[in-house]
Amino acid sequence: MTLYSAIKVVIITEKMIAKGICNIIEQEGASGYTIMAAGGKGSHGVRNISDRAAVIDDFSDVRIEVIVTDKERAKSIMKKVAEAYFNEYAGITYLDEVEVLRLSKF
Amino acid sequence: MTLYSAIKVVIITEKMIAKGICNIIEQEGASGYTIMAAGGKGSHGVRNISDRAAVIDDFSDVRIEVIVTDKERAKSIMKKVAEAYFNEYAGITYLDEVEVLRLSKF
Amino acid sequence: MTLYSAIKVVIITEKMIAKGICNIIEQEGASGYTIMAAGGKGSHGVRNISDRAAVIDDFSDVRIEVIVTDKERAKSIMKKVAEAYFNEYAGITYLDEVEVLRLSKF
Amino acid sequence: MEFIVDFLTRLLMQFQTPTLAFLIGGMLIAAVGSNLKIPNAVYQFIVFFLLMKIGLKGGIEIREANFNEMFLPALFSIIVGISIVIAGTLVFSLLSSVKREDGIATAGLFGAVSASSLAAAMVLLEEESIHFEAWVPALYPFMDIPALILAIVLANLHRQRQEGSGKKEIKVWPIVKDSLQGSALSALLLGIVLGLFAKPESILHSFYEPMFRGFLSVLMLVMGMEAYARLAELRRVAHWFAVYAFFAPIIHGLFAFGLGYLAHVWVGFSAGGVILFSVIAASNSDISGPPTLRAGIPSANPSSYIGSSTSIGTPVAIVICIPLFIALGQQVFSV
Amino acid sequence: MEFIVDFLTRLLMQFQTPTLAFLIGGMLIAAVGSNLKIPNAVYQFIVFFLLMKIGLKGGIEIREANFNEMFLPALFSIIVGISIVIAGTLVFSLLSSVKREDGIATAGLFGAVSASSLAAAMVLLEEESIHFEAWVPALYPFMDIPALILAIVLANLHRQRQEGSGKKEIKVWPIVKDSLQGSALSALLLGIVLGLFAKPESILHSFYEPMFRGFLSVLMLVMGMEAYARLAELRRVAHWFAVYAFFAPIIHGLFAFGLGYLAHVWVGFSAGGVILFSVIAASNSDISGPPTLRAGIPSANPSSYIGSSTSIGTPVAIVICIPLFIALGQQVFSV
Amino acid sequence: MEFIVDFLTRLLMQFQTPTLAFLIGGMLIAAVGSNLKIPNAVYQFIVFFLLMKIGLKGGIEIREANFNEMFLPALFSIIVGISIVIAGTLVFSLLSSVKREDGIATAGLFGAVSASSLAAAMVLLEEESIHFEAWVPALYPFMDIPALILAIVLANLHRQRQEGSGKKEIKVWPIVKDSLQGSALSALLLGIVLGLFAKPESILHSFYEPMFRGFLSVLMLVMGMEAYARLAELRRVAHWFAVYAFFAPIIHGLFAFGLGYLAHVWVGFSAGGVILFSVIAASNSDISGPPTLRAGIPSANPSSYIGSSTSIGTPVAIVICIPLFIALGQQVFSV
Ligand SMILES: Nc1ncnc2c1ncn2[C@@H]1O[C@H](COP(=O)(O)O)[C@@H](O)[C@H]1O
Ligand SMILES: Nc1ncnc2c1ncn2[C@@H]1O[C@H](COP(=O)(O)O)[C@@H](O)[C@H]1O
Ligand SMILES: Nc1ncnc2c1ncn2[C@@H]1O[C@H](COP(=O)(O)O)[C@@H](O)[C@H]1O
Ligand code: NA
Ligand code: NA
Ligand code: NA
Repeated sequence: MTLYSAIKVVIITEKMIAKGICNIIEQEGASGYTIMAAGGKGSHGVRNISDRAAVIDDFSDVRIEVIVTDKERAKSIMKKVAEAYFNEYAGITYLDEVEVLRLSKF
Repeated sequence: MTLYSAIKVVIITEKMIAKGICNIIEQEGASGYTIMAAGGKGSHGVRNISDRAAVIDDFSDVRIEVIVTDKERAKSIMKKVAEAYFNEYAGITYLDEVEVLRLSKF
Repeated sequence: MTLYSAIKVVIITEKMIAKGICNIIEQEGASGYTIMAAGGKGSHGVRNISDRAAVIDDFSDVRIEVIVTDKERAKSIMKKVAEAYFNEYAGITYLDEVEVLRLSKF
Repeated sequence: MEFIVDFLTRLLMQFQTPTLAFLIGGMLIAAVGSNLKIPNAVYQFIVFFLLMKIGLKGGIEIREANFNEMFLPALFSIIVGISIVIAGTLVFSLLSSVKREDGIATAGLFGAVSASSLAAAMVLLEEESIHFEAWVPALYPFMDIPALILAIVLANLHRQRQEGSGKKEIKVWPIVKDSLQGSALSALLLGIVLGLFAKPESILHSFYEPMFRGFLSVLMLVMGMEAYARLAELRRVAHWFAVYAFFAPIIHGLFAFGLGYLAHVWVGFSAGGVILFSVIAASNSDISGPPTLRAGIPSANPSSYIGSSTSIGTPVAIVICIPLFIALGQQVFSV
Repeated sequence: MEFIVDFLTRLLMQFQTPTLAFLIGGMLIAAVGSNLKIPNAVYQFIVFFLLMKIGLKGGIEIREANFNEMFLPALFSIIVGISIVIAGTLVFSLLSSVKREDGIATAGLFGAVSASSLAAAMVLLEEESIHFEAWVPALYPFMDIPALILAIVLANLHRQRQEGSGKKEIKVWPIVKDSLQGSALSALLLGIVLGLFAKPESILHSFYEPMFRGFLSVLMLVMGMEAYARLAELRRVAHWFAVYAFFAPIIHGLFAFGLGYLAHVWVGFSAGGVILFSVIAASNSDISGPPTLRAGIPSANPSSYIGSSTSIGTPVAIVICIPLFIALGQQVFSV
Repeated sequence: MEFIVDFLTRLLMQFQTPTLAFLIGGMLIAAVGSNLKIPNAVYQFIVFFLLMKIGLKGGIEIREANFNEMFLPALFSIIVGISIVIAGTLVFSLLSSVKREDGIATAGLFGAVSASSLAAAMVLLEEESIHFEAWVPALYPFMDIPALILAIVLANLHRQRQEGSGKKEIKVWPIVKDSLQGSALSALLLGIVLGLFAKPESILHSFYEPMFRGFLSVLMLVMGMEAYARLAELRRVAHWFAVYAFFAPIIHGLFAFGLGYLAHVWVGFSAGGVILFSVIAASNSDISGPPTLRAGIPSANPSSYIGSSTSIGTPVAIVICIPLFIALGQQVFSV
């Protein structure tokens, strides 16, 4: 069994713009992505994670994780997302080196 | 305070087979695992993450994360899971090096 | 576009003490944190992640992720959290090196 | 001719019943891209609620039912469930563009039964004041389980043949168990058991009955929204699935209507019973069936059977088949 | 003087109506730090339920409404929505401590409409047995959409001016679509359509009407809890927002009352209609408006408009404006 | 002898009431491994709903209650809560295999009160047409809070003794606050306050009362399912917890029955009140108690107290104690 090195990009941002970010990810040619519900705190204040009634639901966070095979593509995703959204919407992004099984999936 | 290096295995797959995967993880002797609800897109299409009514609930994703102390065990988990499920079910798996506190926990 | 190396601390623990842990994180001067709902298994038994009625809701897990710029601060967060809670509450913590965009955010 | 005019008038009128109107409304609202959502938790509770009500009521009336009456319809249910799967498997096997497992799984889903179609038919029958035996909904598992079992067994046999592997025994009991443990069927069965052995009349009358139609309207909305949402999935698979999903409910229902008619003549199965039985046959499982099939036939592509069932099969069963079989029943039995 | 005494007595009495009492109870319970929570899924369902009921009822009655009657109030709704945004934008532009976009967005939210205030007003009018035309709630979009569009257009014009960039055309249709697709408005409109073209009377009477007040009490509890919870957010922005949020609903409502009075004189708009119209104007959007504005005016700080609307605007609209306009209406129209 | 036959007949009959039947049905369905689930959001709403109804009704009737009547039962509630914790702590301290903190926490949980048992008892009393003072449910906090406080204080004292550390003052107020802020108690108290100071009669009659029994049936189903699900947890701890959990509710209830009898003789506490008071004592906290104890006695193993309470304590309180105390009450007071 061989493992191949790959890059994981993580984007934590407002749920409201998740769709737009996924579009960027697809345009950049990633083979897929994973989304999770999140909450948290940052420079734009606190975001809800509880299942308590929130009059405004769209203002919680999501954590999107994308695995790509080369770092340039990873950086390009991060850059495009930051340019498109992070002046006006809350969000952070980072990357991490990982080792994947089944390279053909990515 | 000392940190010890360890390996984190991540498996993103269909909720429906989460139980079987956890069994494999336990059989491989991991001390525990963490599961989170997820959605996403991959070669098997889009999976729901919203809390909107979905007639078929079991078809969303989960993200399972397991920390083990040595890489061989990590690889063995990944291999067994992939062999048992990934021909027929959607899923990806990768590993990452991390540093843990309290080695005895893993 | 430049990426800066940073440290990601992950804490997986009981939902009930999430608030206290976030306080520690803020006291240690982190710029933010992200929380996700989780379930799992460890030395303290199984924790629910399903949305099935659970008479005791507070006993599920959360996964808290904090990005800081230097490793000493990361270790200090891990240490304080472990000392304050991990004798009596379920929980694990680990760190990982990542590369972030926009260093000023952290 | 008159029948057709009558049917079309009836169809138009029934589109105005809350049941069908909400289903169509759901499709509409999804088609225009609305963000309206019914929370998953509420949907799951509504499914439980409706099946519990059907079960409680059925259980209470089974207490005094004549078991002889029920025997033939139950047997016919098994026959219908099995026939649908065999027929569907044959049909799909003629289409070389369809992977064999996908065809079998789809046939299995159409042999199985939908709780939402069942509830909708019950309400529409009540609105037309057509009586049916309260135990008719209890035929559900007699059709549902054999269909799912047969589909899974056929798919596994096919696979073994292909892989040329030695015959492994296929275990039937786990599939039965899996079906019975599904959330829809266990709510129905629990309701029946409570209706049989407890005295739930008070809450049936104060809670489950008064809110039945209201919750059904919400369920219909969800079914409509899902039907539209899953069209995308359907588009990714061979269009034969769409063709099958459109005609199968009608044909299955007519076949069941025929058998039901025999039961009417032989053991006095009521007109309403025949109609409801036909709708059960026309319906296809939307809640419990898909996971059971995903587990039992993992090599089948879920998009094929879920897309065809949710997007076409269920709307056809509810919007076309229910009015059709009511009209047919009124014609045949003059009720 | 007598009017003031009358108003205060009425206010005190109305605090005891379930509607207001639950709102205040919600604030109270949040203030003492209770862990009580109404699950988000239930809240979302309740909002759907209330708007569906209002829509169904409205749709059924619009069937026989005289469209001429509705024309003027609809026109006035547009005028009120637009006037509020222009006035608010001007007011905030005088305050140098307030970022221009924040002011515009806040004005937009107060020009838009709140489903919860609307439902509360309807129940309180019914309790006072003051009749209103069932189509009045259908004025909602006529005020809501123009206000949101205007705010987004103004903010974008402001931005283009600032950036000195060449004039980019601002597309209005996507904003209209976005508003109509919002969960609140689409539930209301779907209800109206079903009321108009289907026959939902049976479920309206068996489900949507009997549970309306009960679910409204739960919604009021949520609104009260949220009002308190968001005070923290409000504290982080200029206190001018709080001042605006307190007075704007009253002024907007009075302005609408004036226009409504004209419609009363000219086309016989009912007393209850005038009161309800005033409350619609006094209300500010709490569900669909904020996401629409966040998307349309991303540079505005959401804390400014959400804090002022949820924490002050909505409570003022419900607790002060509803009793005030009922009292005023009773004085003016002697109902 | 006759009493025993009478009791067994009554028990058998009460198993058929929806309340008990659904509890047992829930256990059954969990035991057969069904995938049926009641969503957590619905469960949380139901708990809120039931306690709000009990509170509203209680609050309305307390308006005209004689406070002297309530004083003695309230005092007895405190005494019962404290006695249960002391007795339980002593019992467990005799068992060397049980960690001291685990014993104290378990005793604390059994001293505290369960909303679901309370609601079930109220419905069963109504079904037997046994009247009770509407303020009796308001005794809940008088028993619940002292029990939790005492358990936490005892555990902390024990710890300080063990660690030989200097006496740190244990703060009682935070524990009281924590209890009152719990979701169950705050729903009850909010209901009482609204019942006292507002006029919620209309929604009580149109919403909270008609749906009370129905929602209770769903809650009972959940409690039954949880009872079975948590047996696994119970198996991981000393079997003494199971023994305690079986007998404690009965003994606690009988003790309270005795005190209630005194109140009957001295201040005319009603027969129904005595029975309900006994059930409150027999019950053990399932919703708010566990998190409070987890926070207050972190060194205790939650499996010990949660397993014994949810899996055994609550079913015993509902299935055995309610019919037992009703039978006893009918015998003693000839109602
Ligand atoms: N230092 C951090 N570590 C982890 N997550 C963060 C951090 N800073 C911000 N976040 C997450 O990113 C979201 C947006 O951040 P911000 O734009 O700073 O408000 C927050 O709601 C958090 O979920
Ligand atoms: N490149 C990727 N990056 C992150 N997540 C992925 C990626 N590809 C697939 N996934 C996740 O893995 C699940 C199964 O993938 P697949 O088997 O390709 O359908 C998807 O639903 C995604 O949640
Ligand atoms: N080896 C592991 N890998 C991943 N997650 C773990 C592991 N061990 C424990 N956990 C998580 O940490 C929580 C607390 O662990 P514990 O204190 O061991 O019960 C568990 O509920 C799991 O969610
Ligand atoms: Na069928
Ligand atoms: Na307005
Ligand atoms: Na007790």
